Amino acid sequence: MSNKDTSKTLHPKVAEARRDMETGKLNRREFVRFAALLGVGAGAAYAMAGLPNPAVAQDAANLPFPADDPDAKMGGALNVAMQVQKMEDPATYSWIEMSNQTRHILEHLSFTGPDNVTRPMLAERWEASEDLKSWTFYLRKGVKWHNGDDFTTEDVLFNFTRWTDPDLGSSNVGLSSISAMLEEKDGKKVLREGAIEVIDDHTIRFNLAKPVLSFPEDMYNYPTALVHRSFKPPFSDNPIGTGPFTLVENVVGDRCLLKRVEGIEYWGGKVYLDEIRYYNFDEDNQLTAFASGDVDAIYEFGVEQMELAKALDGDIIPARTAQTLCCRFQVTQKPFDDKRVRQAIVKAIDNARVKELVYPDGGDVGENHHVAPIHPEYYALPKLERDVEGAKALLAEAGYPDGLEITIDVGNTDGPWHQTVAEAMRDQLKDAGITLNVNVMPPSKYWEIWDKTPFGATAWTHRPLGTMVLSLGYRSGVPWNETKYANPEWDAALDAAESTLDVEKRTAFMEKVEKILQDDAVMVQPIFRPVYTIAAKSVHGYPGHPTQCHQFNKVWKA
Amino acid sequence: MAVTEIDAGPSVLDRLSRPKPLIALALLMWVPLTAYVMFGGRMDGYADTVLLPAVPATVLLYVLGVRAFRESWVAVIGLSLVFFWLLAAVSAPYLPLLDPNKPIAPFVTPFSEKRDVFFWLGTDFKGRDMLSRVIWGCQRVIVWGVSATMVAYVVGALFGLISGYLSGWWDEVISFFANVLLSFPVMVLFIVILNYLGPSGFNIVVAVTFASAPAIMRIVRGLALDIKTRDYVFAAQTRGEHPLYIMIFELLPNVRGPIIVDACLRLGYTTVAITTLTFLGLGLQPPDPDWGLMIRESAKTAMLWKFSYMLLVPALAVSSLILGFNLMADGLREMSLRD
Amino acid sequence: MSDQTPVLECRNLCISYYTRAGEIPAVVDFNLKLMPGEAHGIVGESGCGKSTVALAIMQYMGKNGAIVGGEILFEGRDMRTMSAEELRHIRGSKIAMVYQEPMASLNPSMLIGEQLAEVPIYHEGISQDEAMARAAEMLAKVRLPDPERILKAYPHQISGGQQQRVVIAMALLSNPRLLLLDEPTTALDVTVEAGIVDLINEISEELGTSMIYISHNLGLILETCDRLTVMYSGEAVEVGDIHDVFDEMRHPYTRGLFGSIPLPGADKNAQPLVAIPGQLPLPHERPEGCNFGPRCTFFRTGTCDAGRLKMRSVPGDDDHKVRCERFEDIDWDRDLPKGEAREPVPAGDIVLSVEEMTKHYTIDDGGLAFMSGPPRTVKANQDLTFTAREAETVAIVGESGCGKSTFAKVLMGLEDATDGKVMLGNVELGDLPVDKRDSETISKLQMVFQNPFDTLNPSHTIGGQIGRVIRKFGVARTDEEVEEIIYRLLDTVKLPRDFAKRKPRQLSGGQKQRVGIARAFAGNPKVVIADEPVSALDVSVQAAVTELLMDIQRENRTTMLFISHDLSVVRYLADRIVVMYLGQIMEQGTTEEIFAPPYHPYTEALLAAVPIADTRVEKRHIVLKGEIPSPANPPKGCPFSTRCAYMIAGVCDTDAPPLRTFESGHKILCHLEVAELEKMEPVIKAKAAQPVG
Amino acid sequence: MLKLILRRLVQMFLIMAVASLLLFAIFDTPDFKKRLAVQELGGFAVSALSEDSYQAWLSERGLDAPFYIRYTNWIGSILQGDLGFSYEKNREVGPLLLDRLANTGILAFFVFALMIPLSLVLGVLAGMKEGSVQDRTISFISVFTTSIPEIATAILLTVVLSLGLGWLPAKSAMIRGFEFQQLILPVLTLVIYDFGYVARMTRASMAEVMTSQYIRTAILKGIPYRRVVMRHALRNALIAPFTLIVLQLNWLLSGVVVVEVFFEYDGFGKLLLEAALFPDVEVVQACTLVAVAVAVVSQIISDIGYTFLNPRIRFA
Repeated sequence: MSNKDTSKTLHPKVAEARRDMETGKLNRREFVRFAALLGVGAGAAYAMAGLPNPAVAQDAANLPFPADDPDAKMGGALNVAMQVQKMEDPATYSWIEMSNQTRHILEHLSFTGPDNVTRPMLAERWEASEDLKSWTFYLRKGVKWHNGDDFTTEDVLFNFTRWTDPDLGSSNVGLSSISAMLEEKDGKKVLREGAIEVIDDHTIRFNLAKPVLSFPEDMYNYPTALVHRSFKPPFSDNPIGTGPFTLVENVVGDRCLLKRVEGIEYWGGKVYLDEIRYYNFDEDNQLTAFASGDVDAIYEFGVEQMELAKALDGDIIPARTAQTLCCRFQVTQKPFDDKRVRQAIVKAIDNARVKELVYPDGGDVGENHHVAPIHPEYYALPKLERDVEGAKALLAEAGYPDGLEITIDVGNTDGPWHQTVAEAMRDQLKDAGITLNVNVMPPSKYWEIWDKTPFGATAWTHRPLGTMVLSLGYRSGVPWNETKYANPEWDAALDAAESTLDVEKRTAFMEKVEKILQDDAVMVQPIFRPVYTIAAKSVHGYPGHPTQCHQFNKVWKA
Repeated sequence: MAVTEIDAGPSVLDRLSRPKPLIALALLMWVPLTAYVMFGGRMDGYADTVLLPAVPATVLLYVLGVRAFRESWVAVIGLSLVFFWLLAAVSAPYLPLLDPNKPIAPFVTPFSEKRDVFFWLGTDFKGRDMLSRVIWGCQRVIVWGVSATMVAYVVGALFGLISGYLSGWWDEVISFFANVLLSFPVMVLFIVILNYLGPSGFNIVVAVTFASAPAIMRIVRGLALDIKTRDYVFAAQTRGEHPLYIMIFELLPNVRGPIIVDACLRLGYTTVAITTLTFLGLGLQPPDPDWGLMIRESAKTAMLWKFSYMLLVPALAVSSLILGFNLMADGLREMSLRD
Repeated sequence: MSDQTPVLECRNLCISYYTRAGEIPAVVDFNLKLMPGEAHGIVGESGCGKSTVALAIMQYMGKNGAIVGGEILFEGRDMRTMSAEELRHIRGSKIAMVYQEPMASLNPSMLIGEQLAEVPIYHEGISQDEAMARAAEMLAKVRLPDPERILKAYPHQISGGQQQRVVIAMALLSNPRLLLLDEPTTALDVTVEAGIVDLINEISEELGTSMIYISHNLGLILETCDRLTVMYSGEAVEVGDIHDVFDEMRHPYTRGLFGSIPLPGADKNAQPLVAIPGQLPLPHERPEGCNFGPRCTFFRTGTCDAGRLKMRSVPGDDDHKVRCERFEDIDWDRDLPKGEAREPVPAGDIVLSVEEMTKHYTIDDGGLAFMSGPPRTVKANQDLTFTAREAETVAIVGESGCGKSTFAKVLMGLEDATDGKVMLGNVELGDLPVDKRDSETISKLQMVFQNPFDTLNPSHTIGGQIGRVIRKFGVARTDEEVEEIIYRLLDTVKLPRDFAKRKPRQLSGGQKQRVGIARAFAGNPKVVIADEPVSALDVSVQAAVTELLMDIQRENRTTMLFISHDLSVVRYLADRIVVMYLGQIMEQGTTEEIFAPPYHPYTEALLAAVPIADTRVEKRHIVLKGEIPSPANPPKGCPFSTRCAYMIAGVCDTDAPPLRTFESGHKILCHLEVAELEKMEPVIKAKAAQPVG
Repeated sequence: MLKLILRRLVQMFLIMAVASLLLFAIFDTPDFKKRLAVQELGGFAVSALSEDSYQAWLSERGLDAPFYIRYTNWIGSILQGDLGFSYEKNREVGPLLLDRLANTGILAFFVFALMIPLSLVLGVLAGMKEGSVQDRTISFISVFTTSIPEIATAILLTVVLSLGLGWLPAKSAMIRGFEFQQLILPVLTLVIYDFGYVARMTRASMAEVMTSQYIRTAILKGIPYRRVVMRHALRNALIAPFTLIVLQLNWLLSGVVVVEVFFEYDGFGKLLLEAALFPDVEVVQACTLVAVAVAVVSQIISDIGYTFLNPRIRFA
């Protein structure tokens, strides 16, 4: 849709933001996100920002996908190496891979692109109330299910009701947006009366208990794919979706074959590929599978395989993400209950060096507060300085004048680089008289203790907004708070940030949030790692996504 | 025929086991090495000094070994291969090696220089020196391999003697459980046990014991069954000796001979098993170097001609060690057949 | 006869083996001339190289053997120059061989028929069927029952004796000029042996085949051969006509040999055996000069140890040669070796009495309980009844399967008697397993074993093993005492004291047996069971060990149960004899009673079967038919009925025989009336001296 | 004979029962259940699960029942021919196992097809002339090849034939259906590792036979050497190797694990490893049963073969 259409329905804040941008308070990219958040078609937003719209269609359809490639070739099958898992119930998916298998069949209301910008997908646009407590979604018209039905609010309602059904156990209820629609009833969290109002076939409004900023992002969370109102698990039995592809065969641990749906006209414009074939390979073997020419592209390869990848004939596609490794302390356990000890350890480590060592190319240096530079509300605190002397002093003060021996549990849940980080830390801590024992265990073992061990290296995945992670992981008493960090002051600061829509203001709030967390030294977080994937030269437009989500609508094979 | 009448002096076995110094030396080499690998972490500082006596002991042992084996060049070659690694193992701390866990510069090809360090065998994907990894790795492989085999033998021989000599329902029961274990494919057994106990050197010992003790038990049982028909056992029985005495003093010493050959072979198997298990991710855990681990890591980071050295180095290392064991076994068999 | 070309001639044959210890001369300067139809014996103890000669003639030396000198002429042609192909044509067709162990020399996985047929097929190129026919014929000729069946049988399906007959048949199939027999009967029981020897003799007469008969048993040679070579440690020491050598031996070793085998008339008290002192030198430590020197009573330095000795003919008879420098100096009639006579030891009162002792085994043929059929029982011992007095030697005689070793086991308490009693003094042993016996009882009863090679534990020192017994039986406690006793024992068994520190593998067979004896007597036993203690030893050593055994027995007034199959030894040393067959006592009595009529038919056959190396006696010729039945399914009635010459159909093969007791206490288990038994002729009697022709 | 077979079969079922019971007991630990959950729901999720929702998950999986009950149920279903369900592969174990066994079967077939003739011929050649040059060379080669562990052999072959010369694919995932090309490396690896062993055994037994007295008899009978070897020696010499080869079947089952994993060949071994690590209990169970069955059956076959080849026993 065109700019003026948009401007008509512009959220008041957008105008504000635009002004800010023009007056240079708000940098352009931030504006784009911000606008897009509030329902301006990303294309339009980019236009308003006077930025070249990266790979996103300028056309009126306001499609979330990249622009059509004039010399694209139709047809062909894309072979991808990825773990092939079961497709029981999209609402209870626990792995990205699962969602990727359905991602071309089922689609989401929104779509967070490789550029970490969230755009409308099955929704045409959305509006948020000023207090961010009510969100209105306008569904895209003319979207058809594979069985010919129209995609309507009925489907959306059906899905939300499923997600919020306590017996289903969908992890969606953990999303701030959804949780804000729930209320406690006899021990169970159930959907609040009137939380969802269906306005018409293509308009639906959500009324939230508290302001939620990340609604659109939440809608692209991997278990939020929308299923047909007639849905019964397991999905693989009758895969009805709105996407361009449908399921041919899914053999867990072996292959998952998708082919283009015939008969219905896909809303999302041109789709080049005829087939998408996922072949099961473990993380370790995906690159070798690519090397041996079995597949055209892979899900991911680890940094330790970079040299190998470089030597192969293909395009390495890195994606900047907020995926990270938190070598976090449990602040309730000795010796880490002593803030000085934590600070000493943090001081003794040079994050930049560690990152340099582990992820030479791509990625960002972490600053021990779990907010990544690619997060919109990231506030750049002064760079951390390594201070061995200071560390020693603190240790002495804390009662360890002649050094300290600690052990870190490493599960390599996200690849052997965890271990490399730990080893690098070990080498640096030596200088401060701290002996670090690296206790490596198999991933499955680590998951049994990740929230119990006093000092452990836990991987956190990418989330579009910094606030999302922080409230998930560090608020007092939340289930995933592995640090057992409980600081009312900080919680308050986070609340403030979260309820602020204005990115600039929020960023300002974030300064405090980040600072407190950094000073309390609850973790050593050297790296926001890039994710790497590789595609054959013959494959065009293969996207590298921060959360490894696959969207191959505009991918084509020469 | 006339030849058999000749007294060829003491048998290989005697020559190996009679001179007490030989045994003493063996202990002098083995105990520190084991201690070093198993508890080295816990004896900070002293660790290296512990190994000091082992180095000369190993060298001396090698010389004596060569003299004992001189008649069979096969055995000598085998011995040399094994002792090459043994020597590497005991002297690792004193060799001018880089820290095997310290990343320096990744993917440096062998015999080349990077960051003004010369790498004989290049570096792995993390930039750790292959040479020092191989040498430090052999320490663990050897120690765990040999200890595991030893334990397996003690257990196996014990049950073998009991079921062989006492027979009756002892035999029935023991043999049955031996069969149960034997009818698992070895790998299943390893995988299940290590899975259950969690991967670690000590658990490997347990697993290996479970896996090979039954086989050993069978061998010993067979030998015992044969030996117990000899007149000297008969004599002991008619002397009213206690079965335990007969097992330990009459049977055991004569079982020893045939078993030594088998032991060499089994050392080979165990080493293979350990490497394989680590390769499968069940064995010794990173970060410390280990051949199987090196293979595992390289297999996914270096599947490429120009990096193949990362695969070849550990592969060749483990092959040479096992070749050593097997050649030794062959030589010993040859010699024991001769006398 | 002498103008013919000899079938085989060996000239200065020298054979060596190459081993780690370097070249070892196995046979040195061996000469032999074999005329057609002649049977030549080669006698010697183990390691003297007699088998080596045979294989050399066959040109089959194995990997490490080689003919290093001299030549072997077969019908005038030197075999060493023959090509492999020529050899192949001679082997099996012109020269055939019969081996020591029939079972091992037949291919276990080929039908006997095929193995036989091969020979003519490959040598005469005749058809399969013809060959088979020939084979069947030949089997009949070697008197095998039902040749057709045997043709279609596998070797393991027929008995040892039959196997040997098959091997002989195989050798004769393409009637060879020369037949080599290498200890063809050593592995067989006496009665079976007799049959084979019989067969061989007939064949040589019938076919006129020349034979070389190799054996350690002088008696056999006497029965089969015309001429004889005596070998000692790689050398022929005496060659000549069989009667010359037997009656006028001219070599001290030959003399020694005869002196040390118990001939009829030898008697442990009046005329004890004279052993050859010392033992065979090992091939690589042979002395300078005469190999026999060190053991020779006539040894004289300067003569006997000066360089190689030549064969020299005895004056007046130039095909009687000896390898001795001094045979003229020796007065062969005066210097007959004589053991000094001893006082017979009066037997004391009864020490061991066995009453109706019965031992049955039940064998389950390994199956699950619910599947195995009714358990079969083996009657290993059937009501044995006899007694042994103090200082007395009771011999238990019998062939394989007669149950003597089972009896020993029961006695030693490793098996329980199924029935009956075994009294040692006043202790009932029958159902008293060894671990229930008090150490005194145990120490009263000790055993000397047959096989020197596993009577001692190879991994303990001699001293250790004897010492253990001493301690075990509380003879002494402190190390000094124990050591003292060990030394004393070593002295008594005539072994150097430093043997205490040695390991068994460094001892010769004879020495091992001595240690075994020392061990047995270490606990001052009352009763010693000697299970064929010398049968595995060389003749010259046998005597020494036997004598030793008996000396010790004398001193300690020990009762000895001497288990043996060799009647001549038994006759020599036993006071009383118990003859067993298939687990039953056939006959028992004093030695004289046993060796003189009346006999039990089995005893009679046994006596006839034992070859005697004495030209002055002649034996009645009795050959038993068939083989010893398996103890697992013995014949009904009298166990001996299947082979008995006196078998009374309808009686012997149906009801168990009655026990005939003579007033002397002489007992015979037989259906024959006492009268008939009395009528029997003695088997062995001195023959009126007659010229040898 | 029949008795023996029956005996063995009975023993087999006993062993199966004991083995599977042990496995059940082992895999019953909360530790393993937790790991199952992690595999199922993801690490974060599981640790976030409240205790009772975890219990709910367990009961939904039927894992809450005590193991002996589950064991009896399992036995019951086994007896009805139902091998259970694979959590990991989300599939009936029966067909799954069949697929993988089939793949391993193909592998095994080629391995034996190559290994048997190779090892027998070499073994016989070596054993015929003990101590000769050909003997020493063959023996050395076989010691050498058997000394190189499979994993190393696999690596060497891959490096040379695939990475170096690029003749063969490095992996054998066979994602586009069966490709013989991809089978070559695994087969070679196994053959190279295994033939030496059999060859040596063959050599040993051949050498022993050649020194036996009946061979001497045969030679001294004057029949041609070829016949001595072919007719007299071979049959006796091949008895031991035969039984050995049959028993290799059993070895193969565990031998293939590393090879299949290395080459990513979807066979029994790989399945087993994956299942054990998952831990996919019922698959491990099924695999073990198969393994035991193979072990015992090959034992039986070799016994039968032995008696058949060996008249000493056949007509005992």
